[in-house]
Amino acid sequence: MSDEQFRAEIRGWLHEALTGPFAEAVGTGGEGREHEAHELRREWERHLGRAGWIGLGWPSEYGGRPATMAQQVIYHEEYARAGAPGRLGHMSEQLLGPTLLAFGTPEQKARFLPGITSGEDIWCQGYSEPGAGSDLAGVRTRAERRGDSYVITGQKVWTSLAHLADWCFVLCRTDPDSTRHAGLSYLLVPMDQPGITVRPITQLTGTSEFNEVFFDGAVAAVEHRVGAEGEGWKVAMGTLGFERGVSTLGQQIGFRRRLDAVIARAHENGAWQEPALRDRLVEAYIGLEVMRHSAVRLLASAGGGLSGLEASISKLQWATWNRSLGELAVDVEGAGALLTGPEYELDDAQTHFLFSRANTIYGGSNEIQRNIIAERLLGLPR
Amino acid sequence: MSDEQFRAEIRGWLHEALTGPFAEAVGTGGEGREHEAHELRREWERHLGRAGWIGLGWPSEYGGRPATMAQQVIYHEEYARAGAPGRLGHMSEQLLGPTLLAFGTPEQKARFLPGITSGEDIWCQGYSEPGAGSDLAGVRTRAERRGDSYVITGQKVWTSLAHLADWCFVLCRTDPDSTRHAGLSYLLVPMDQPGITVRPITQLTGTSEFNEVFFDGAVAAVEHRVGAEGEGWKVAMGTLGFERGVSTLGQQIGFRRRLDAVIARAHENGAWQEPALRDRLVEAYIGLEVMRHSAVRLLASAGGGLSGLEASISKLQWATWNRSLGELAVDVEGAGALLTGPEYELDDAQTHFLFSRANTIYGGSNEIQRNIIAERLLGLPR
Amino acid sequence: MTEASAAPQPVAETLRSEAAEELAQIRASVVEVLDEQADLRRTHELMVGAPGHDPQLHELLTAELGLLGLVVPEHLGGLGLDVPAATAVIEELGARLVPGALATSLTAILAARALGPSAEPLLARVVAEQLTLASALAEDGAGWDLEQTATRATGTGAEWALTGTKTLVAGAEAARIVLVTARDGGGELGVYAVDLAADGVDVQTHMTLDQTRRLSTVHLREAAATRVDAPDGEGARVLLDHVRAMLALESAAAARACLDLTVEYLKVREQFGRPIGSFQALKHRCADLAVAVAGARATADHLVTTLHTGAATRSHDAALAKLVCTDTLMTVAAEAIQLHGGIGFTFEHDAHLFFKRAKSAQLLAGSPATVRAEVAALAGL
Amino acid sequence: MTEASAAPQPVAETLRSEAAEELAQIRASVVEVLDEQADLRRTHELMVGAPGHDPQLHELLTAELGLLGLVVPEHLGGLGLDVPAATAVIEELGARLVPGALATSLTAILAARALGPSAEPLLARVVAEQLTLASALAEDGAGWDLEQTATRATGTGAEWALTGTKTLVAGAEAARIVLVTARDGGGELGVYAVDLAADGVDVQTHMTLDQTRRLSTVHLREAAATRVDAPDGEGARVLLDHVRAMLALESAAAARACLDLTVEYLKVREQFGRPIGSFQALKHRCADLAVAVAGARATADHLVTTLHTGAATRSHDAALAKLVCTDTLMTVAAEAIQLHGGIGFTFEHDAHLFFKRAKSAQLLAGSPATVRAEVAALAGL
Repeated sequence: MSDEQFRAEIRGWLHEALTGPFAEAVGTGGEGREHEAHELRREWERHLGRAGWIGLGWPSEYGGRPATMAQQVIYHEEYARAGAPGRLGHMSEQLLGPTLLAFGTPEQKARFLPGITSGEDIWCQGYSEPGAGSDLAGVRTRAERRGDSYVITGQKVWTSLAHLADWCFVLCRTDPDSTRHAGLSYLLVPMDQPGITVRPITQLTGTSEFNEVFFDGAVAAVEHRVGAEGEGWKVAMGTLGFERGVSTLGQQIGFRRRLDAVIARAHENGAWQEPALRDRLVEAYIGLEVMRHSAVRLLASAGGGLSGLEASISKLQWATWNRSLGELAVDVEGAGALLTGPEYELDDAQTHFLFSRANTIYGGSNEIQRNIIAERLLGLPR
Repeated sequence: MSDEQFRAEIRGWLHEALTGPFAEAVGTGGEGREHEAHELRREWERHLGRAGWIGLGWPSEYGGRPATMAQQVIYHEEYARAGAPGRLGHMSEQLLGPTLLAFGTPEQKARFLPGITSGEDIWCQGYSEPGAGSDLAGVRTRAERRGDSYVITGQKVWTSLAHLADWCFVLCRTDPDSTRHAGLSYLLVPMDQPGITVRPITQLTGTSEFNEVFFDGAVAAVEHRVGAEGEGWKVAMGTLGFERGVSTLGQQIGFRRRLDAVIARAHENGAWQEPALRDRLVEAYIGLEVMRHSAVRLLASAGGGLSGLEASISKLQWATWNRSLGELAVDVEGAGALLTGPEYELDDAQTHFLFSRANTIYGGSNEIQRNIIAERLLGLPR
Repeated sequence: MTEASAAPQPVAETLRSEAAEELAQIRASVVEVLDEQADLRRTHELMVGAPGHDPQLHELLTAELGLLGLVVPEHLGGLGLDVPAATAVIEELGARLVPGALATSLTAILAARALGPSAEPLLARVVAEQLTLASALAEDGAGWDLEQTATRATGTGAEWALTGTKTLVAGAEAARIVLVTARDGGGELGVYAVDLAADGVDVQTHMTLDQTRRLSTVHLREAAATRVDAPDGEGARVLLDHVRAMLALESAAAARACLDLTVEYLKVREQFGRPIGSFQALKHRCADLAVAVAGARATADHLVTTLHTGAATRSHDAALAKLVCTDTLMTVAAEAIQLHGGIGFTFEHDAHLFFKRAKSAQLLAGSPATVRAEVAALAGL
Repeated sequence: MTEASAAPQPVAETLRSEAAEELAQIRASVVEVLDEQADLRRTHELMVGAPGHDPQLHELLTAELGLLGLVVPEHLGGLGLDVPAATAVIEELGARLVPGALATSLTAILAARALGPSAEPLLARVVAEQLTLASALAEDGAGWDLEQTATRATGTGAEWALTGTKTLVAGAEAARIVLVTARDGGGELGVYAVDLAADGVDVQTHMTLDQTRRLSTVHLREAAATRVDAPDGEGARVLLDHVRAMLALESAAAARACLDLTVEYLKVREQFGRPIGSFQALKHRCADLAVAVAGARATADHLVTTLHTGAATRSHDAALAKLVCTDTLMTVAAEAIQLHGGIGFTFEHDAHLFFKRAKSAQLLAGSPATVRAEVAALAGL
């Protein structure tokens, strides 16, 4: 299939789905809107899965669909362009799937991948802990082996979708005497069990995207450990590396839509006539162009997957850019942006302004990315 | 004498001197122009000294003149406003004089202060060393005691006026086994002796303000050691603290003159019509206002002398501000600013652009000032 | 060009030492009350519910500490203190992001003081009846551009009737009297006092992005009013300058409080086995924030001196301080969230209160770009 | 609104693998020569003396490596390589701040290529006679605003005479032919080739702030010229875009070189008993520089693809890359001086060469503000 045919197919499919049964889902679940329309979006995952749009480039035996790197990029572009709903399956498809493909046993792949490609199973990520933040090696959640099971005690935080998820991939300390990177293991834990409590975290937006997850005697099967005992660090770092570049270009389409909306608003309300605001809007446009060219260049050289280093540069760029655009969106509105709905309902500009503060913190803060770039790209001493 | 009378007196005196015998000296020797008009400026020092304008607020027995803090500020304001020459006696009056007043023996004061207030003796500062930079405790120049003398071996760098100076105040390591802050002594060394070689450093402006000074068996009398042997660090830090606040307001008048000139130029050549440049000019104006209010506030609370902390804030502010204005001056000129005289003679904008890069490096770099503010003002851990 | 402001400045106006001591006492007693009744935990509770402010605190500060009479001249029934007493209280309220009409009351009182004899009856009434105040300048489309004021005042002499709609009014939800800018039949701009309980007045209070500062729309339909300013056409500008002064003083104080809480966090929070405040990159950023806060503090102090001495540079100084202090608060608050990491993104934490307050302070009473252009014009650049 | 540029972009145009290998070989052979003959030490020597560039290096690169014919089509006597071969050489020259007319020659040749058949006679002559080139667009007062071009071309068909003064011409001190923008009797803007040795031509070369790039004033008084562009009125824009491309490519490469030398210094230089590159504040600043350099690199690469494929976005992409790459070089070079400390302030050190080059790259061919406004207009914002 040519790239043009592929684009026509996904575009056509999205158009049909989103003007038909899922029309209400358009625009839901984006950044800062994770709390929206859960039921509908869960159904959307299954709909995507049934149509074969999950697991592009994965082996067919697990429900994947052959697709070139260019086609994967096209898929993400069209997905963003159509305003399709934020993916509940993001963690499943972008993080866990590639990890299992790389580190999982044949049994684990057969057991878990079809649930991902069908859109049936929703996964959440159990990495961050209170008090550890960006320092993943500071994990203190313990998993004690008892026969064929691990018994897990501890607390994770910043776990998005935990209240909806069927499973969680959890980084635990299996060797109680270990410190830092050693002695960690990577466990797949079913969420529906008595030893797990999920508590939503209310964010500064007043809504909840993230959760705290408490493990108090939760159980995971030993056969659901990915990688060897004590090698969890390696597996987890592999997963981080799998935040793949192909979604980057799709993300940029979303950024462009947002920038266009802010610029259009500035023309509409006269803010464009204000040189200082216009200058910031042009700066945002230029910044996005730079990111676009950077992404194309990285993908061309990396063959579709970003290395950790390239991912660090890309993360630092887009997080900082999007945060600036969020503030600009409100400044373009002017003082009128200070009013909200009666229950603190936020409009797009307000949501963008507030939620984008998280961009530079989650998924490795700007500070962590700078450390990585300085030490690993530039070779500056620790 | 009222402040108004004092202002009238210094203003009248400067006007007479600078329209008369020293008319040619107006505007010489400023930042980046230290290499200009040495003979005339040396004569100017003596002229200032004879008229009693050096050592304001110092005891009369050493040639000083009583003056309130407000009068000292007025003096610096009027000096800057008149475009009087850059002071060859800056180090002597602002750094060494206060140090001797605080730490010197009665004999040292009687021996050296009158030479400063008369404008006769020029002093230079021997602190920085190659390879040590802003790390003053890294001093490696050694002084070995032999009878009534110290014999000095080592190298200092960034010594302005060394080729003109009669004396140098030098931080040396008198205890060869010591490290860091311990074992240093503060010696007064005559420059006119065989063991001293001065080599000018050519700067990126193509001119030389600074020198390297090589000590190879240079001799200083033990009686010319300020403070006890091994206590040089304390004395030197005292000197740094003496970069007194009263000159700060005078400096601001100079900044204002420069900013006004750049703004006038922008109006003249149309750069003011360019919103981005206008915005930067207004930003510079605002920055200067903030510095002015800061200085007034600090002086009011500190009674005229800045503590090390306040000096750090002030240094970081003005160095960064002036560096930005230097770039702005060239940007206002536009591409025409790319042409120089046939021997790389620089105009005001070009000199400002290039020389101001030193502001954020010398006298404690921005980085050092930030360390000081973070640790000593905010109490953040080392 | 900027010769006027380059002229020699007196070394900072210092208060007589008795006055300074009195001021310190007032600040201390206000701080004592606020630390007990109005810390950030309390602000957190108040801002999400109704009425959005604390009537008991209000009562305590007005009835017991006499805040409304603080800077009202003695012959009008007040305590007769100088400007710095009121601005000190505004700072302390600002540092704690206290919601309600306390700061707006003091601000309107300071403005009324500056309006001269014509405002004396209002000041006397404020003290006698313990009335709280707010100021209403903005209108839809026009924002805070005084030239575009469309609210109309009809009548003559003592009795006026106002018609128009004022937007984005801070403090109106808790105030009794609002100072309103309006234009009379001859097109002259003036300042009028309107009783919010009067006929023809409708106040609609909104939830706001900055939850610590609710904003109201005030509809006026032939509402009874008294003119407060002298007929010299300067009154509206006086009022605007004071509103900007309030935002500046609040923001300078809030920026410092926000930096303090961030620095304290960095000292105790550990990562990679050491306090994160020991990481040099964070230290340097905090140092830059400290420099910015010191600068904001200095421009705010200078503005207090200007208001105190009645200097002619009031509009310039108020605009400049508003710009510098609110931008500083935004910088500090944004860094506070970042430096706190995930916890700074939670609703429960205080960082976002400063962040949201910063945006409202930046956008109210003229956007940064507008105010910057005004500063340039007022400085004669 | 920005839909055009939001349209799906092909994943970066990659060269055929044979072409890629050929390109790598050319770059390697140029690098070998430059590393030996034209490192920064050599630039340091050349820039302070006469003639300000290195005729021997010129000879070596043109006569032995055939640089002038590199991208000239084979039927015109050249080697017939594609755009990326020339841009690779411009980058390598830029990374070393090599003075003279090598980069300006390649730039003018690329522009001539893009002008189509009308420029073929010139290209053939360039190869046959080994002529070096420069481009002259700016005029006093007008700068690089093509609309304001006042230089006049009189004549018709093959023979033209130019009168006017071009300023701030890079490379003219070492070039034989200058491409000049001028307006004919009908007011149409065109590109003309002028032999600098011809009658009526006077070149006055100046010392420059950026000592690695001398600039000349070219006086033309009835100077003989040939028209190079097709009469479609687009030629001058093509030339300007290529001059901007040169500045962009040079700057992106120089920014990387400057960052590299700074990072190397930070690794070896010790203070307070450890390499200063281990201080986190400096590391984070270097990381930000690395991100900026990567961005500049990407926009420059994209521009090469645009020039290579003849895409319609040439003016937009050239303006954007010029802006981003020169600003990045300025940021990196300014930080290089600061991070080197005192030594970075000496004439002997290389940091200031990059710093001065950055300012000339920013101000030549349109100031940042001008170019930014152009980008906005070209993007349809």
